[in-house]
Amino acid sequence: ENIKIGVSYPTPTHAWAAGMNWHAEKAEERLEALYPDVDLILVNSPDPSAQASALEDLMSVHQIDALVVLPFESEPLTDPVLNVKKSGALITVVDRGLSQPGIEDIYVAGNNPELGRVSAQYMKGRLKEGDNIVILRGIPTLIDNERFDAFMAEIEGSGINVLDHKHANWNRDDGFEVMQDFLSRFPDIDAVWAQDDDIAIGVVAALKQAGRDGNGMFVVGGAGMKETIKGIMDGNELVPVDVLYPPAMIATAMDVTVAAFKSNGPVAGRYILGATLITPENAASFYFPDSPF
Amino acid sequence: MTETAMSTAKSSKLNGFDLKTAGPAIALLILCVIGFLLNPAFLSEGNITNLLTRSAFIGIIAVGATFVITAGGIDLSVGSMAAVIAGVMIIVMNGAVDTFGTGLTTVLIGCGCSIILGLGAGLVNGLLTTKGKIEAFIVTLGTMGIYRSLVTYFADGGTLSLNYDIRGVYRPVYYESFLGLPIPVWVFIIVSIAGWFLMNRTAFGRYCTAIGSNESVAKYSAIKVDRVKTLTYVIQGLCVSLATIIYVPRLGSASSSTGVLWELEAIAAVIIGGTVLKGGYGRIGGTILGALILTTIGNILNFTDMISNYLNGTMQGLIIIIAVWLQRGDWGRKTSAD
Amino acid sequence: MTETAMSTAKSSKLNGFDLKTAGPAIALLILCVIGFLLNPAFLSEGNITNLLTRSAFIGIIAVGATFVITAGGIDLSVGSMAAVIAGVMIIVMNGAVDTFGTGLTTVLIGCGCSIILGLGAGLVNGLLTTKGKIEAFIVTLGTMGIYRSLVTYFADGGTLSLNYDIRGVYRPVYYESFLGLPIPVWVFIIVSIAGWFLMNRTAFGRYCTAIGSNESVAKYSAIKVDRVKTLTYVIQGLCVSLATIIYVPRLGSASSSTGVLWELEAIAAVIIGGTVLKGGYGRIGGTILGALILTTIGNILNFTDMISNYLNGTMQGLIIIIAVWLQRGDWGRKTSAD
Amino acid sequence: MPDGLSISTPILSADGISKSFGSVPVLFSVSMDIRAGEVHALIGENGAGKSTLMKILSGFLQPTSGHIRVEGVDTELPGNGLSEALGIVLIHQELNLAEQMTVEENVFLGRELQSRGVLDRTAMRAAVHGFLDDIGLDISPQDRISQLSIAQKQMVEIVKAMSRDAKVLIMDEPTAVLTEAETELFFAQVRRLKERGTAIVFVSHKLAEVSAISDQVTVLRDGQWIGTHATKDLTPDSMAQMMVGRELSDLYPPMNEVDVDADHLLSVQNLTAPGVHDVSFDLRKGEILGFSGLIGAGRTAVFEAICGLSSRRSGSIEFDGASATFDSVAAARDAGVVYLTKDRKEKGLLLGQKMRPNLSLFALPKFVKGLSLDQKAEDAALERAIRRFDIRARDPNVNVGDLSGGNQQKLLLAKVMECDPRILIIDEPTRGIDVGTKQQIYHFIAAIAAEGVSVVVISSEMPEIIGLCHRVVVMREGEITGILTGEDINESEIVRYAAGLKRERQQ
Ligand SMILES: Nc1ncnc2c1ncn2[C@@H]1O[C@H](COP(=O)(O)OP(=O)(O)OP(=O)(O)O)[C@@H](O)[C@H]1O
Ligand SMILES: Nc1ncnc2c1ncn2[C@@H]1O[C@H](COP(=O)(O)OP(=O)(O)OP(=O)(O)O)[C@@H](O)[C@H]1O
Ligand SMILES: O[C@@H]1[C@@H](O)[C@H](O)OC[C@H]1O
Ligand SMILES: [Mg+2]
Ligand SMILES: [Mg+2]
Repeated sequence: ENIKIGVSYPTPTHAWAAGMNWHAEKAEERLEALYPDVDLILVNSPDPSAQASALEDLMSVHQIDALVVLPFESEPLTDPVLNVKKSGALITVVDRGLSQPGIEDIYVAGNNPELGRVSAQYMKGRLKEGDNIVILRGIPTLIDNERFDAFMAEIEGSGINVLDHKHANWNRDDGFEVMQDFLSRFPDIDAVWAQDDDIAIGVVAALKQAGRDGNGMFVVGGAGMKETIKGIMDGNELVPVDVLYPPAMIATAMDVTVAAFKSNGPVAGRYILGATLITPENAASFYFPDSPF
Repeated sequence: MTETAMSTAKSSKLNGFDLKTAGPAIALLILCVIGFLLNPAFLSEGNITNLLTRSAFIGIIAVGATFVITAGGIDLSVGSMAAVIAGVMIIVMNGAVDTFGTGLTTVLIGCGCSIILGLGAGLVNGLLTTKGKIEAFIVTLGTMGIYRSLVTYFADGGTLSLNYDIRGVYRPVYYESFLGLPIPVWVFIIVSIAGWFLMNRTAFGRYCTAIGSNESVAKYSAIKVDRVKTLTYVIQGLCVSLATIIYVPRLGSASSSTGVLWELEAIAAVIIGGTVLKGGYGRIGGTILGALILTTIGNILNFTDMISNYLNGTMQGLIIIIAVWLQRGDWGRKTSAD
Repeated sequence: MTETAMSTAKSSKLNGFDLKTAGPAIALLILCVIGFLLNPAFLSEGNITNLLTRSAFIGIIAVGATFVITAGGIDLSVGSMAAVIAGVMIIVMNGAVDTFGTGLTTVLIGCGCSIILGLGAGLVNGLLTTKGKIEAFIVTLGTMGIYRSLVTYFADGGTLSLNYDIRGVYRPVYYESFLGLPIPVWVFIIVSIAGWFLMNRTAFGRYCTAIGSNESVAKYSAIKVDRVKTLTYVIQGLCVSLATIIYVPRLGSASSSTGVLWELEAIAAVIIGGTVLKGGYGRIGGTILGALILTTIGNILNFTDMISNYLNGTMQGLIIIIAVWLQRGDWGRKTSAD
Repeated sequence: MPDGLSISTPILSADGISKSFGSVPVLFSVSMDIRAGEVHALIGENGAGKSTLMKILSGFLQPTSGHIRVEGVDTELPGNGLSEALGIVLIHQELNLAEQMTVEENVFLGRELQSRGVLDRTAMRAAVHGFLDDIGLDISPQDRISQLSIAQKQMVEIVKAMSRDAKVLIMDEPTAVLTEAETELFFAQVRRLKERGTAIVFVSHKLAEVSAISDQVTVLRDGQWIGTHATKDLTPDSMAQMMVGRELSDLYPPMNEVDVDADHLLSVQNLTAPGVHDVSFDLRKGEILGFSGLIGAGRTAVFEAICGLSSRRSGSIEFDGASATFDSVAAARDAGVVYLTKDRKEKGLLLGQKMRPNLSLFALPKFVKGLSLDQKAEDAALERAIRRFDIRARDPNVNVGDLSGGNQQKLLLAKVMECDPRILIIDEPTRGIDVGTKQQIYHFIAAIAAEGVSVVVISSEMPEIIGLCHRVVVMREGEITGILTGEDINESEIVRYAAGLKRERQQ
């Protein structure tokens, strides 16, 4: 009698999501080797409605006993997940919560507002009144809004000027081009909140190209890309810190879900991962050289 | 020397042509066999129902696209159009709650609004191409960007969600069945029949074909070319709004990721079905098969984890190319020099 | 009654035509004025350089697309092709480090590999359309999916990064200037000139036009239609590989998000530039302006915060439509019934 | 001129050629010898298989059985125009030019002059210029084909063929769209080529031309070889008889006197439109009104303006006693005013479609029953049309593009007649039609005029204008230079007005 667990998440279209994918596959290998009677079925989907379809298929074709789902978006996937729930499956939701409480049995979450807040606190710590920053946002989504709003709330009243914010879509190329244009437009920028490590890579390239990477300029990204963390360990001054938003959360969720079938103790509940500020001091413990992210 | 003028050699035409018509059907059949071999549950009633229901969105939109393409046009904006219509529908329904409550009236208002928007958006595309004389590709690439960004704007970058109580009333439109078939499938069937009739049995269908074959012949044959072309976009808009009406109760929300790439899927369905991209030859029946083929590919890929998830796109691409190659229907025959 | 027999109305043809040619230039000019008014820094040397460099990618690809489209084809796969080529280049260069070190040789190996892949991918698209007789739209929609998923697969879904030391050697290809112009701009210029020459001064260019204009005429003129069409895709592939060669040193990485939507941008550039989507009339000069226009739109939107970020797409869409409308070049004249 | 039947080996010969399309046979063991320095005419009714034979002789089609010999040697001709390398050039019956390209580009398409891979545009332009001058065509090498009139396009085709330096030049109805004057210019070129030893094969329905230019005549009927004779042994009448297989009565029907008191059904005053300047004329009920003039005189433009096909700048139109503005073709059609184009390939028929949808397209509203099309009525209409106009398609499911040229023209005529017009405007009614069918069409025109329908015949064929029309309007450069009646309708008068040597202020 096999235990079938469906794992559904967005198609990796950028590095963070790829990291998540990698961690999911690693966890699958590990867990399936550990428990021969557990079958994990991994499916990724390019948009919310495709993900809804994937959930239907997991249910009707694979007849899963549990579902680990990282919803593309909260709203549209609430009903489809609820349908899976009705089939009797155990539900674990990762990262982006559903819009209706009480559906999931287990919740493993990153903390988006916290990421914005921690980033803003670091800015406040390093900058003084009258200093200028620019913001490169992610893809217009709820996550992006939560981070941005929390950042702005925290920075409010600090006297630091946010010159402008544009979407760079969690993408290096966009990060590079938007930053180039910010640099042409604003002669005085003291720091950049790039929100994501991919964007930060583009930002750094643009800063170097324009020769504006000195004078105490710094960039804060987010998520915990291994190269970024390596840089922090090596004392990179341009990207001195990072704010954690680990793609490994999917693996955590898979572990907990399997544990729900295998362990005796209670596993239901909420697991909120912190948005830890990664500094040269603690960087080593967040460094996974084998991960693609 | 009058009578013999028309000798009957009907026979020869059938071989080539029927295969061409049968091509998409064969492709679909092969896919189903593969699906079944991978997992017998593929043919379970539940899965077939899911599959049909899912095909409804793309299928309905593709029926509209068949008209546009047959008349020599193209519409890249349908996915974004669906998103913005869904968004506005939700805003309108949520707004109507105060006045009309969360009952059927509100849902009907939402649907009415969807239809008006669909017709309007189609009209805009149509008039810009015909009266504005701008290439359809550019017009609809432009409106694609516009509609997509409008929904992002309305949703403030996030997601628009339908009021929860309305959802209760509206839900059955997606989830309920009638005579054993889910409502979206019924809508798909009705749209298909209407589309088939319009294309093959009315003057309008002829006009579309004529325009797509040769616009000046159409003009000299007293066809109001601009009007007919505009109408094809309006029909496309209507189809998008119908698809949206059955889409909204499924997920109850709209965001900037709603309907992404539906345009390519719809066009692919049309062409897999045997309609010619340059216009002049439209096949509604083929389009429907095309939509089913595309949905089935996605479904089958969800059936197996033999293939790395990353390679889904490769499988999809290969299958689409092979399906159209089958559809060509002259495999084996020597490449004619003619 | 012999001499005067055939007179023509030569005069009338010129007005319309020249405006048509000037259209994209006018659109670009207007955009620049708007940019300057929004922020004088728009015309700073740094920004102009950025703008030109950025245009190089899309511009080079669009030069190739001009050939494909002029000959009546279409290539939707270019963005994914760029991504997969970039990915493989990086893998190959990283792999070559052990044998050839981190010097120029390795970079040259990478570039050579890019060119081979580009030619090969183009050849595949070309042969599938011509020998396989499958609609170009479907072939390249298919290969678009295939290439995109292959790069995801190679990168394990993530990002492929170029060895840091190689990057040092390769960097100048993107960042250095020669005679005041960045290298990518030089590449763009050379590709443009070569493209212009090929299109307007060689038999090959004429063959492309003839095929796009009327395939059977071309065939009857003993033009090897399949070969020429295939070659247009090969040229497209070559252009993609050149664009990739200057793209990789920019950030030294490739991922599944590399080159997303480049195909639409390239096609848009071609059409904004006045080339006809149905084939038979290609304008390399216009394409270059089209690429500049598209890049400038994005640039300008980053120069102002007057417009909600969410509405970028709306602005872009509007500007594209207006630019093509300008290009039509017969504003004001009465819509002739003809 | 090689007199008598020279015994020299033919440069190109067809020996027992048969051809079937699918299971439909269209040529039955046809033989034909083509000799250097000789003009060999091929005549036959529409659908007799002339074009098919020409395509086989030039490699565009392969015969089902039989042999092609080039200078006595059995040869399988290469397809797609590659036979040009053997010196065999075909001008297709349907124009074969890339519309968006220029004259120069078309003339040299596929064999551009190049030096080191670069187009030698100066040389090509100069060459084209030379050819254009030779043939008296006043256009520039840089003009786009789409801007040329249909006759100019045909002349470009001829230039293209001339420029190929062919050993065998095969021309499928090159003169169908040319006026007599242009035909004369063209024949001058043909004679020059002949003197140089080129073998010329020439298909035409204009038997007078055949008499004038050819040395040999081969006649086909229903795909069968009927005979080959020296032209000097034949008269146009005997040719016609061989073609049709029966005695032909008078070509033109007896002229019905038109009722001079009949109402003016159409009255055009001071019409100015693109290509038309200040044109006024009346059309009576039941009248056949000819429009004559040189190519580009504006005859077509007048009626395109009247029928809502182009915009009108000024002037007024009265139709059936009331002022009318047909601002769409549909409005004109609904009123009973229909225009049959001279450009059947680009404006007349959907070549990729079957006969039925083509036939009903113009009159489609008539076939709507309830919401849908009445396909039975369409079938019935097609059957009627096939009978009435003697449309010969061996395979009724053939694409219209594969019909013989003459049968396309008949179908086109049937198409506009489906509208039951009150005013029928026919632009070049017998372009590419064989003499037997011509006769049918003339009789048919006379008959419908007798029923009270007014007919406008725009034609570049003087005899048909003279033989058919009650009155003749002559145009030149967009203006009417004269309106002729009765005795004045004769060739020399018309030519004088058309050439601008004579001009009358209207009526
Ligand atoms: N590709 C084809 N497929 C099927 N039938 C064809 C094809 N080409 C020609 N035919 C048929 O062959 C017959 C002979 O046609 P052909 O064009 O040779 O006649 P033609 O003598 O040139 O007539 P016309 O004087 O009207 O041009 C016609 O019945 C025509 O419909
Ligand atoms: N829409 C237009 N705009 C400008 N010029 C035009 C237009 N239509 C026709 N002309 C010009 O008017 C003149 C008359 O052309 P038209 O085709 O009416 O001549 P035609 O007498 O019918 O000749 P044909 O013998 O070719 O039928 C030509 O020089 C043509 O170029
Ligand atoms: O890709 C995103 C990542 O970059 C961000 O940090 O968190 C949310 C993810 O979807
Ligand atoms: Mg597994
Ligand atoms: Mg013929």
